[in-house]
Amino acid sequence: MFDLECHAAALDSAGMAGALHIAGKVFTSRLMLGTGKYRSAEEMNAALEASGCEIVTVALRRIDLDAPKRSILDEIDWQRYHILPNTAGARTADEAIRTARMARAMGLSDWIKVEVIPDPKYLLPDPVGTLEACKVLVDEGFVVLPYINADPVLALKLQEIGTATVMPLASPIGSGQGMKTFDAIRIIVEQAKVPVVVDAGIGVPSDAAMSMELGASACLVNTAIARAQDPALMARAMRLGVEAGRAAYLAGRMPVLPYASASSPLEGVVR
Amino acid sequence: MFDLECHAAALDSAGMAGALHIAGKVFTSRLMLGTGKYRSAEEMNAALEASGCEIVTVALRRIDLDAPKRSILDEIDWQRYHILPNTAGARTADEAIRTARMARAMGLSDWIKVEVIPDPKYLLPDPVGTLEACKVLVDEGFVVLPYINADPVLALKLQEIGTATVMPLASPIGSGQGMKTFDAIRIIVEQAKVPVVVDAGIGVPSDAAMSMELGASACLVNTAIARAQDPALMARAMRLGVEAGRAAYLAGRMPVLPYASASSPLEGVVR
Amino acid sequence: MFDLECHAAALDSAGMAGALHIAGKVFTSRLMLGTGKYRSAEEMNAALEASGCEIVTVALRRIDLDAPKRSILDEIDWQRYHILPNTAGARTADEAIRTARMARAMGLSDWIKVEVIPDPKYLLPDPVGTLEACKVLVDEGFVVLPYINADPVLALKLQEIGTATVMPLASPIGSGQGMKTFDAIRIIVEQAKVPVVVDAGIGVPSDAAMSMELGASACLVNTAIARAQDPALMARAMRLGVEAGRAAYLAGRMPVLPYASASSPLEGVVR
Amino acid sequence: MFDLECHAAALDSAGMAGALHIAGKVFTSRLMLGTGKYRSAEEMNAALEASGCEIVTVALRRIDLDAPKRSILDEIDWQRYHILPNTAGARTADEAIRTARMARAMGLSDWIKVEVIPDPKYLLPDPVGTLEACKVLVDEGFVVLPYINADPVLALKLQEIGTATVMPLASPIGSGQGMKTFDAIRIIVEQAKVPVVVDAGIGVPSDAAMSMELGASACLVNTAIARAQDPALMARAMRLGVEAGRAAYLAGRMPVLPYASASSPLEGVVR
Amino acid sequence: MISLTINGRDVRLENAMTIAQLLASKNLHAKIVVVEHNRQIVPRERYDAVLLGAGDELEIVQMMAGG
Amino acid sequence: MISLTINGRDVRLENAMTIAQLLASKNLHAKIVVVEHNRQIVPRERYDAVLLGAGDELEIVQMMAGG
Amino acid sequence: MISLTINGRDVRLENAMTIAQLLASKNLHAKIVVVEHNRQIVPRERYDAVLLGAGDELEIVQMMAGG
Amino acid sequence: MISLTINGRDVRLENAMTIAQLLASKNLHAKIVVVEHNRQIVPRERYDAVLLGAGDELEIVQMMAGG
Repeated sequence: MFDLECHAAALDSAGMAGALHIAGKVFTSRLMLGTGKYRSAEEMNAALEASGCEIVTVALRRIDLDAPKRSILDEIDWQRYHILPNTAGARTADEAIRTARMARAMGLSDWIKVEVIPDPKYLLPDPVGTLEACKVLVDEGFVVLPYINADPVLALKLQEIGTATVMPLASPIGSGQGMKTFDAIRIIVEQAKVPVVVDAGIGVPSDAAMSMELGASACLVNTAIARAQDPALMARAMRLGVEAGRAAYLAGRMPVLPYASASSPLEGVVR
Repeated sequence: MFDLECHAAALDSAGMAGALHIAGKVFTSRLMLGTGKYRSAEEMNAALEASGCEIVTVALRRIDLDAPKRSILDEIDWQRYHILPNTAGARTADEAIRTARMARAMGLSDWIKVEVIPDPKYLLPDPVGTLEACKVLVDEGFVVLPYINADPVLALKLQEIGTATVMPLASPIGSGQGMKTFDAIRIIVEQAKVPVVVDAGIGVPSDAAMSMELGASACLVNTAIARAQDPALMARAMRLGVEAGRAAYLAGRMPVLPYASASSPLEGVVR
Repeated sequence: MFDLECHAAALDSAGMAGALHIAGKVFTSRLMLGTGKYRSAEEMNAALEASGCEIVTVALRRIDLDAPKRSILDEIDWQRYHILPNTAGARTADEAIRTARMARAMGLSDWIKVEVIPDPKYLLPDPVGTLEACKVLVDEGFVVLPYINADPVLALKLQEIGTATVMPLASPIGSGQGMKTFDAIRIIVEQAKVPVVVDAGIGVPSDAAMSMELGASACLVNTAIARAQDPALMARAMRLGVEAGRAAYLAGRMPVLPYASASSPLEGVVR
Repeated sequence: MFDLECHAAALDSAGMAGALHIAGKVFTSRLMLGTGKYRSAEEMNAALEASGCEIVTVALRRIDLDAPKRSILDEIDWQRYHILPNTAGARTADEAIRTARMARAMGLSDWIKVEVIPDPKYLLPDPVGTLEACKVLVDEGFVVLPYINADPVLALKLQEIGTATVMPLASPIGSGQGMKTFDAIRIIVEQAKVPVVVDAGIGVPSDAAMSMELGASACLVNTAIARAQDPALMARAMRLGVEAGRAAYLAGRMPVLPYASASSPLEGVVR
Repeated sequence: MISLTINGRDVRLENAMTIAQLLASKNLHAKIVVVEHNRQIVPRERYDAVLLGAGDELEIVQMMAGG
Repeated sequence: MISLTINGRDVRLENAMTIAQLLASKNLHAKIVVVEHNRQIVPRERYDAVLLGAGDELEIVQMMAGG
Repeated sequence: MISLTINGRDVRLENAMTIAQLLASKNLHAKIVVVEHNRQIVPRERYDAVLLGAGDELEIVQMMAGG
Repeated sequence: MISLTINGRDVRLENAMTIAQLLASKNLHAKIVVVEHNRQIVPRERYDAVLLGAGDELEIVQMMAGG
């Protein structure tokens, strides 16, 4: 079977491979997983395992004092996975900032995935509120990973103020519609100096592979795995898709031709 | 790293995995490779190795008696790979039949990839000539794998006369345009009782993954690997893409939703 | 408002316009209508009127002797519209030939739209049966307009045996999925010496416009008009869409650019 | 031929038609034209005429005192067309505001198309700078038409602060790539309370028709007409495309079906 | 009593009749139908001449709305 | 009797208590929660020191599964 | 000799002159231009009144074809 | 002198020879070629037996890289 270690070695010797670097941390996996919407903690952990992921996202929520639910921290091995709290639920910059501060006070991480989402139907992020929240949080020393619509100008502004990544969406969160923003993400990648993490809307591994083929640095997937019939197997599929796309990016794809080009020799045909 | 053997085992125990069966032969790889257009025999062999493929296609050509070239059989390990000769160059059913008979006389295989291609610009196959050639060759005991446009009715007719597979094209041969015939291939897969092998036009692993997610049984790739900047690495990428798509097909994808669906809980937000 | 007569005159003076010629007949409209699936004869006639069409398709069916329905010929002005009977319902070449002969015996026309459709779910035509039926009917002196999948090689074969047009489908009949076969139709148009009529699957005027922009000679629309909420208005919309696409084809579109190109002057900006 | 007056009357009686209302002004045309990039003033005026447009955009530029060029106002009939100055060239909110004030001082109009574009390669607008400029200009009593990326949240914010329209792009300015932002524009239209004008990237009439079918209120076209081989004819084509799309929107399109649905009756087939 | 097949259904006619008589009995105008008699299309001018016999297969068709 | 707001709901406490006492009464481990007291985050080492008063606003949050 | 900046370029005027005089000297009609004087837009009726001075910044713009 | 066609080209052989002799003269191994003699495929075991004659049409093919 395909030996990934050899593969990585080969790539390294060619100076091409390189791991994913975010804010000084080094990751060998380029697939991040959300932890929401799993049918059970068992299914979630099997999926995390199968995905090979190193970064997982979590949300911050009030405890119901009358009927406390288990924290996600009771369910996953937070020594093993790098925890990336998000500000999901925040509709404004202020709410996102408040959530980020509470998340950091948990003591696990000063990383924060900034989501400022006023709209409940399409869950699309607010470019202005996101930029505002990120400015404050970067100043406060957070490692900021903003979730954004696939807007190349906004992505540039964010990297200029010091966010650690940009996380443009492929299509609406949880929709599984795939790479609807293909062209915009291509431009974002072309201009980016920080890692581009394609987040939201990925439905199948071909979507993830397509992101990576474009030159994205990583993908974040949640619903497509949690809501697959077999989440662990889909997690493996996503892992393979991300690796496939990354390898293709490094391998340098053939040009797209308007016409056909024979694979077999044209001369020497028996007639 | 992801252990494919465990994976296969897990799938088998779930009764889902299953290998690829063509005409009584069993293959664990679902990626077939063409041998044309490589820059060197070394690059080709490295790509074959990295791809994990078990079936390779070759063409039949006149020997130039004044300056004989090495046969492909001198360059690949034909004990290791199952040889699938094609009828490339044939413009009519008769030419394809003649080529097929010569290919079988080589003594390596009674498999034949039938190509009847009158048009040199787009290299699109002739549905009528292909059906005619396949009828004769099936009657003569060949294992027939016809290369066709993505025409669901033709695919049905071919499986009815006894071809071992159908091989619809994704887009013109060697164009790298990807899954232009997505919808038609979905219908072909839905109706197929023989393996559907997506052939021609695959440019990147996401194309291969998409084919497999649709339920295709295998992919055949040539130009996208041979003409990548790093063919061996692209071969690995294609392998991963095919495996990703197959795993996703087995895992059962989430439904595509017209709207968004939050990944984090809606209740308990701090406000 | 836009004066079509002036328009046509302008085009003619430029030697560009030209009407649609099929088998020696001249048509100024490039939109053909099917007559099926209307809610009432009134709605149908309003739609025919609004569409500006000159050619309408009809089917041949057994009369129910116990409860005869009105013939379509009682409902439309068949002096005004050129009647194009189809062989809908035929699953084989023989059935299509038989239907064509009965249609001609009606005495209205020796035109026949050949449909050979074995599959009831996607209603996709049989390339081999269609070619076979067309050969016989061309020999018998019919003006033959074959309905086909968007297969460029088949289209060439049909024009070679003498069909008056080729009628490739955009997507499955009555699906309204639009121009799924865009790339194949582009190739068909490029190779065609007879008019290419895009038939089946057109859902909105942009689909029709796209067909014409590609260089198709005409469109045939049925369900998209008959099943619109306001069929007469949709008929007008389709007419405008066809005219828009035709005019754009004649006007010569701008090239598609990978980047942007400013519309306002770059120099002289106040800063 | 199709009588637009009758059409409008019919629509009005159904209460459906309605003209385009922007800031209290009423327009019967839903196609706006840019005036840049024409080969000559004659070609431009012929195109304006053929397009039926009532609103044209112009830019503000320094006069070259050594070699003054003719003002656009010397070339078009600015009594006939409603002039919409833009802030093209502005890279920041401040520059856009300054340009807007100068444009208003010209005395023709207090309308302003706000463009804040920092990036010269893709010419994509800055969401934050655009919002900032629009706030100031709305306060100063301008009728503000902001050019934006197809960001539904930004579009909502702009309409909330009182812009007269929103003008999302289809694809990069002058690229002719068409409706790359189809899905986002659908959401913008769904949420809009002000007219949505699709601007930038329209290459052919089918793009314009598609915009209108989605429910956009109008389209703005420049390069696709100015750079067509025959601009006046392409202007007519765009006009027809816009009218086709608008009529289709009002007519209520058929649903898209996953399968086929026969146009001819299923019963009574001769067999 | 004559048994024959019309449009795929078994039909019994009381008396021997021509195609023309059959059409008239059903109020069908010759001009809008086509008749196939034992797989042969019958020209309209021969509707008077063709007498229907036992076991005959008859198809009577017309144009209908279709796409 | 002290009335205050915890996680957006009105709550009455029988006795005055510290944050640490409140958490203990609910079987919540300090390590997995964050507490905001009148919009100020309270460092864990101060849970013992902060006495809850009438009208206070308290937020007690934890990490949950999310995307 | 007066040095000033017009449309971003250094310009020297022989004599002191008003905006109106400058425009006239360049054959520019007041109606089709807008003039900004030291970042302030000058109403057309004041073109006669504003005398250009050393170091002034002037912008003279017009409408051009654009998209 | 024998004139024949090999792989579409006119060829002259000095002497009469068998297929086996021809292949040997060209250093071609029988195992990697297929030979068609006047449109009939020749089994390898008969290469020794088939003598080439004037006007014969011969095809000698091998497997090549292809897609």
